[in-house]
Amino acid sequence: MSDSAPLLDAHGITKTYPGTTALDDVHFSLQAGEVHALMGENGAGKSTLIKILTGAESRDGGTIALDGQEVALGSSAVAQKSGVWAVHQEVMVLPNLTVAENLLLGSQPRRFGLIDRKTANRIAKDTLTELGLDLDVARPLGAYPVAIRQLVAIARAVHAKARVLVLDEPTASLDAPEVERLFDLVRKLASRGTGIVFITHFLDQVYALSDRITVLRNGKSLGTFAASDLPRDKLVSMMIGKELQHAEAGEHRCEARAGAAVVRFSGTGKKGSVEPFDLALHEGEAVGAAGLLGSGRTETALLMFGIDRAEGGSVEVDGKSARLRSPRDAVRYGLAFSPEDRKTDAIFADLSIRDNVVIALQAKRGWLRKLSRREQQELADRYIAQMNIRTSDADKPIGKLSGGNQQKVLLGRWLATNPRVLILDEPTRGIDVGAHAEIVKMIENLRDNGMALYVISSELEELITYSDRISVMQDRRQVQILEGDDLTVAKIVAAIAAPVEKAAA
Amino acid sequence: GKQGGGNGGMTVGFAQIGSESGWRTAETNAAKASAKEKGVDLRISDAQQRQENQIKAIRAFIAQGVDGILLAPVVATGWDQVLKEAQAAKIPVVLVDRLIETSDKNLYLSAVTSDQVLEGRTAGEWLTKTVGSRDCPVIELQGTVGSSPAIARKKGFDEALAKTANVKIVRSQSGDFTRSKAKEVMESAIKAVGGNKICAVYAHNDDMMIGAIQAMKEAGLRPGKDVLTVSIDGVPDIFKAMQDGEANATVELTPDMAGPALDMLAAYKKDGKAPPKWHQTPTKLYLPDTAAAEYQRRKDLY
Amino acid sequence: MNFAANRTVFITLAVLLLLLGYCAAQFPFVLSTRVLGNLLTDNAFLGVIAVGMTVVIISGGIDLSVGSVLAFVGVLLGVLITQQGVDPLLAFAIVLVIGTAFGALQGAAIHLLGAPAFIVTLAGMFLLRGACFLLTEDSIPINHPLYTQLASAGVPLPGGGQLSFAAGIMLLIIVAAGVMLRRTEFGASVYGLGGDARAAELMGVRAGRATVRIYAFSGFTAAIGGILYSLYTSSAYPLAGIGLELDAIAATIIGGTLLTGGYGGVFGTLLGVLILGVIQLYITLEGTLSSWVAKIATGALLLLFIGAQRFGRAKDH
Amino acid sequence: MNGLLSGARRAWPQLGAMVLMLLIDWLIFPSFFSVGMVDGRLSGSLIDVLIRGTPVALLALGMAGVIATRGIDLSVGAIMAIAGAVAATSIVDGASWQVALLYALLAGVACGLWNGVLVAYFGIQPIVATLVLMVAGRGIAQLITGGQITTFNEPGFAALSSGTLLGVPAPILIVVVVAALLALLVRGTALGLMIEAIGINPRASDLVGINRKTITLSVYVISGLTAALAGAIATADIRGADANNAGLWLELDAILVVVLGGASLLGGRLSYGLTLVGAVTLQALKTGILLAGFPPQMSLVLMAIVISVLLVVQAPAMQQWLQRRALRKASA
Ligand SMILES: Nc1ncnc2c1ncn2[C@@H]1O[C@H](COP(=O)(O)OP(=O)(O)OP(=O)(O)O)[C@@H](O)[C@H]1O
Ligand SMILES: Nc1ncnc2c1ncn2[C@@H]1O[C@H](COP(=O)(O)OP(=O)(O)OP(=O)(O)O)[C@@H](O)[C@H]1O
Ligand SMILES: [Mg+2]
Ligand SMILES: [Mg+2]
Repeated sequence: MSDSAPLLDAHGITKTYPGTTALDDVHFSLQAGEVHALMGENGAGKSTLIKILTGAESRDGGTIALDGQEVALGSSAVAQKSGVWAVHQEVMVLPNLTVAENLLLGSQPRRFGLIDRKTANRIAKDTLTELGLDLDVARPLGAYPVAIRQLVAIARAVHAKARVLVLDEPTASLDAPEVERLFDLVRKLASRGTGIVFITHFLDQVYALSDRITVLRNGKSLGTFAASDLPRDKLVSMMIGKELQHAEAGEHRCEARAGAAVVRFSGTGKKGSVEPFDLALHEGEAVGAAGLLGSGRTETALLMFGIDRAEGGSVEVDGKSARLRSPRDAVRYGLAFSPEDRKTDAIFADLSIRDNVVIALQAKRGWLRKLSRREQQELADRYIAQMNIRTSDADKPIGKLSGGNQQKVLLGRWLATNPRVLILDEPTRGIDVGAHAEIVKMIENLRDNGMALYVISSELEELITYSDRISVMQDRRQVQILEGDDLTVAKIVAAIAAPVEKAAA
Repeated sequence: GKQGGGNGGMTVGFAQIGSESGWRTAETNAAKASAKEKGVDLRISDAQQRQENQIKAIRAFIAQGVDGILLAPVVATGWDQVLKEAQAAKIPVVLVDRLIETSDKNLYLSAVTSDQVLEGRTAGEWLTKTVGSRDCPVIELQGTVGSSPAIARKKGFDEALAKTANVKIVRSQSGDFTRSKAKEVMESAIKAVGGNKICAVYAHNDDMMIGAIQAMKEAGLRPGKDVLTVSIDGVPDIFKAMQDGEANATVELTPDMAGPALDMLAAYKKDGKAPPKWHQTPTKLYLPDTAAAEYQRRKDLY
Repeated sequence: MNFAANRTVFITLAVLLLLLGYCAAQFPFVLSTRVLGNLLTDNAFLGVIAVGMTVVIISGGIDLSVGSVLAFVGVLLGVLITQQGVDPLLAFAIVLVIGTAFGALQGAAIHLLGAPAFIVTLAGMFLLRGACFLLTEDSIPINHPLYTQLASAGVPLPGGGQLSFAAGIMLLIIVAAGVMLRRTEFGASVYGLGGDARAAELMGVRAGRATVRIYAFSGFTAAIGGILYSLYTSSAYPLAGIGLELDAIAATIIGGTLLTGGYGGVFGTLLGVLILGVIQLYITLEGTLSSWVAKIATGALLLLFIGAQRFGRAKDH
Repeated sequence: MNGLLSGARRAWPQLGAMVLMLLIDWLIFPSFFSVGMVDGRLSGSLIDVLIRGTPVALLALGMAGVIATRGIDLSVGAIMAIAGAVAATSIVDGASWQVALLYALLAGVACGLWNGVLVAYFGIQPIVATLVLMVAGRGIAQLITGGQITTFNEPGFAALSSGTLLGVPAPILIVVVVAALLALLVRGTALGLMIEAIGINPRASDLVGINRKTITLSVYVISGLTAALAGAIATADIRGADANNAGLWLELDAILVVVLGGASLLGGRLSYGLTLVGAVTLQALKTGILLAGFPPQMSLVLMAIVISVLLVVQAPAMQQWLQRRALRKASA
């Protein structure tokens, strides 16, 4: 494998943005049939590199060769013609088109020169079924959550029989079975000779899947290694430039906390969204939410925060009945919510990091009581430092940050409001190993300082480190609440998979 | 007085151009007034200066089966097809205010219009006569570029000026028939030409002249004295300006076009005899001497 | 996409029928094939232009130049046919090419400069309107026999009305555009660009090429609209079609297309055009409304309509 | 200081376009920049540009806020007509100029509320919502004036257009004060940030708890108010209310000005200073054409050509290209 000419060979890739050198003389080569992991901290330049490799971004210098032939990958269209496909970190699909159209855009089946919808839908259905997805292909893709959109984007490249497939953090919002399914697929593709570039922050996944690993730090490549020759510790210290301090992972607390209930949902639910559920969040308590993709965790959070209006049921805050009919109400009651779909639900791309940090607090204070310039700067600086956000200054538009760094800004945004109840949907999505531990620690600190948290995460290991109780969702229903000794990965997995009747009984 | 019982129950459609100016509204009001007086059920459609809307309106009138149609054409050409339809439905059409270009003059019954070229010429002749032999640089404020009154009134004025060498247009720009645009144009003309060098202003309508008068006053000129003014329409405000000595002349365009037209339709309906092809409304020049009386006479019509 | 779009179209259709019914209750002859045929004929050029506008708006853009293209095409036809003696068919071909090329040029400017479509086409609007005046200030009659033929050609309908040539062209273009939008890759990329331009580009849509084509198509339909308009009036007039772009935009949006792009379709636009036509018809027939009352009534009916449409849409949530 | 500088650097295409236009005017008309005092009043072509630009500048100041929320207000021209009609008729009915002005402004607020409610509370697309008033509004204005130009003679009201304070013509003063007040309103509070946030990502602004409805409503009210003020000035200018023509098509000019000021129609950027720069640019262009004395048939073509040139100069693609070149030069 390694003696044949590389499938894709990039030399001396350089990319400068105003104020940042994103890539500095980076080399990268990919063999046919290999899975090649690209590792690095948030903002190391991974996404930038793959954008350049797949024609989505122009480069300032360097050459790219396919099969030994130098190519000019001027646009995604050109790259895709040459068989180079990418699934980008910020999921790029067309929410207004149907699932089938998204899957087949550019290669729709025709009859008499016109698109044959029936056949298209059938092909789409078949392709997705093969990947284990059961979707209504005639529905707009926007009706599905991010994770599904991401899988459709992957299916798109699979269907096009990509020769080079780049996956930028494809597993960030997938649950364990989905990840397994994706891995099977990746292995299958690799065995057929597809070269796969894989970006993730999950070390387990890297070692489970990849043949070689290239490490980036600060826009420079530190070399390419065979996965078997590179021990974890070494990989991590190369990435972050120092030894990782291990968080006491897995040491969760077994006794539930005795604080007063801050907010209590009784019979809260909505037809077609989530069945009525009861849940109380107490001071100093973290409740985790576990479940498969589409089990309704996000929708539960939407109801809790008043984004979707609950039908029936009641909400009490501090024991008094409360009206939660909009996010504004929720904020007023001291709730905060960091959504999972960064791009559409959270980010003000053209606004500066500073503005993005202060905006929730500012909204809470009202427009008249403007935070002074100094207060704003202090807040921004505080979270840039605390979250280790990689940026030249707080004036940079958040849209120009790397994905992980955007996520950190968003967490900072809600912490700045000093909420009593914090709802986090996939808070560690796209966060690098170093920062991951920090964020877990931060959640624990917040909890210990009396905040009530509701945290949705697909990483069960992570979930049990900080959760006092875990609400298990199945089929848009809260089927069980685990606590105490039941907080083990095995028991959660069992609860997630239990037949509905049994769990309900 | 009443035109006998013959008109009772006559329904007439009026495809009016729009309501873009005070004069136009006066025309509409005059039409309404004379229809009421003559017992005609007048259906008015406002085309908002668009030919297609007028065509649509005529078709709707035809479908409605009116007894006659008045058309104030927004543009001279392009009426043959719809007029043929009216003819086929045996509905007589009378043009008001403007003539049309057509291959077949039988497509309309008659026309009640002024002669817009004559209006321009009258204005020009008054000016050349008034200045005599001294050199006279003139500022012209045109109407909306491409509109037929602007074209005709420019043509007539140019004809009159062609006969002398001493009266010359030094600047000709469009004031869009509006006061405010004309004021702006006049301001820059004063700057560019030099206020003291301007001898006269000619505006294609009175409204523009009123705007120009204000511009002149604000620039320290004395319109009506230092600078001669002549414009067209005869709206009340210009008579007031003449009364105040700020304007010199206006050429009247009577707004009562529909009255004679309705009479023709009534007569035609009664005995089927075609009226003469053109009823020309008088083109009359008004000077400050009669301004006070004219103002009183008009201020309620408008 | 389909379902939601259909839903809106149904509501729009229902409101149109209601409006027509109300109109017919007062003026029964409105339901004759003659009046209905006229409704199509009278609005054919607007319909054709609105189709191009719909495609542009679905792609997330806007084209303010259409009214000027219509006027310019008309004036050019007048100059070519009446003044230069060019054969009308050849003249049609020339103006179609010019209209399309002009649209393409605007599309290229929008893409290459990254400038907003609103402003680029606003400049286009000024440019062509000005160009009309340079060609002629006066209106020009066009009296070629072919014009007379085409202007009165049509398929007779029972009841004295007819489906005119112009109406036929409009329906043809609507169907063609519908097929283009729903059944070709180009159509998919139009929706794609409107949904999320950056994503569409990353998914392999060639944004530049598509943008050029989209505006070229709008230029093309505007040129056809210009031809139909010149047939309609058998003349050329440099002031024709002022404000027409707003009518086209209004028709498109009333027809259920979102101005923000990504959703909508041409059938809805046809309904939108007819709704504007019926509103105007009603006001003409009513005839006693003073011009200002007519304007207020138009606004009120527009509002009523949008309200009804929204109410209908809110209900199916 | 740093912020101011970086702001100016970002604004160079807009400032450049304005300077370019003024220089062209100066080439056409050599005494363009000479400003003198006539009757205790600043006078000169440059001053004319500023005065003439006031109605559109006022419209654009209101429009800028609307556009920043990703909206658009087509009705501002009609609101001008309504406000003018209200002012003129109330003066004719004997009201003092202060009362007339107050009525006009109230009419503008009412119109803005109407638009704002349709957009913010009924969720109607801004372009259609404001189209309703664009169509009906002129009718309302005609209804008020009876379709005639309502002329008045009230020096107090006329002073809105022709008066001066310390030699500065009133319209210029009004625009500057309004712009300053608006800037203070949005930048002295968090309103500006919230307006931009709404324009950039409406859903996210809901989720962070911004009161989107009220803020959206308020930008339309502000737009109505500035349009009414523009209408009052235009009416004062000709000492009459011309319901048919006041503000006709000026909504397009106002939008053009906002864009010439560097804002995106996709919302998210709000700068009153740059809006004024855009207004001066456009008016300098128009005045230049008038001063040059071209035949009127050519003015539109000229205008189109100049706007196209300005577009190219300001185009993001052009700026990026220049920026990249500068970067390369710096690194070389
Ligand atoms: N459009 C842009 N303009 C300016 N700077 C940018 C832009 N895109 C990326 N950058 C900068 O380039 C650097 C590398 O970003 P990149 O997205 O490649 O990081 P990454 O390795 O993918 O990080 P993550 O793990 O967080 O996704 C970052 O400092 C980022 O701020
Ligand atoms: N695997 C799937 N197949 C089909 N539909 C799905 C799937 N996953 C999610 N959906 C759809 O997504 C919608 C909402 O899911 P929701 O976002 O509430 O799930 P979730 O538990 O929050 O998932 P996630 O882990 O991605 O956050 C549901 O309406 C469901 O139809
Ligand atoms: Mg990344
Ligand atoms: Mg979710």
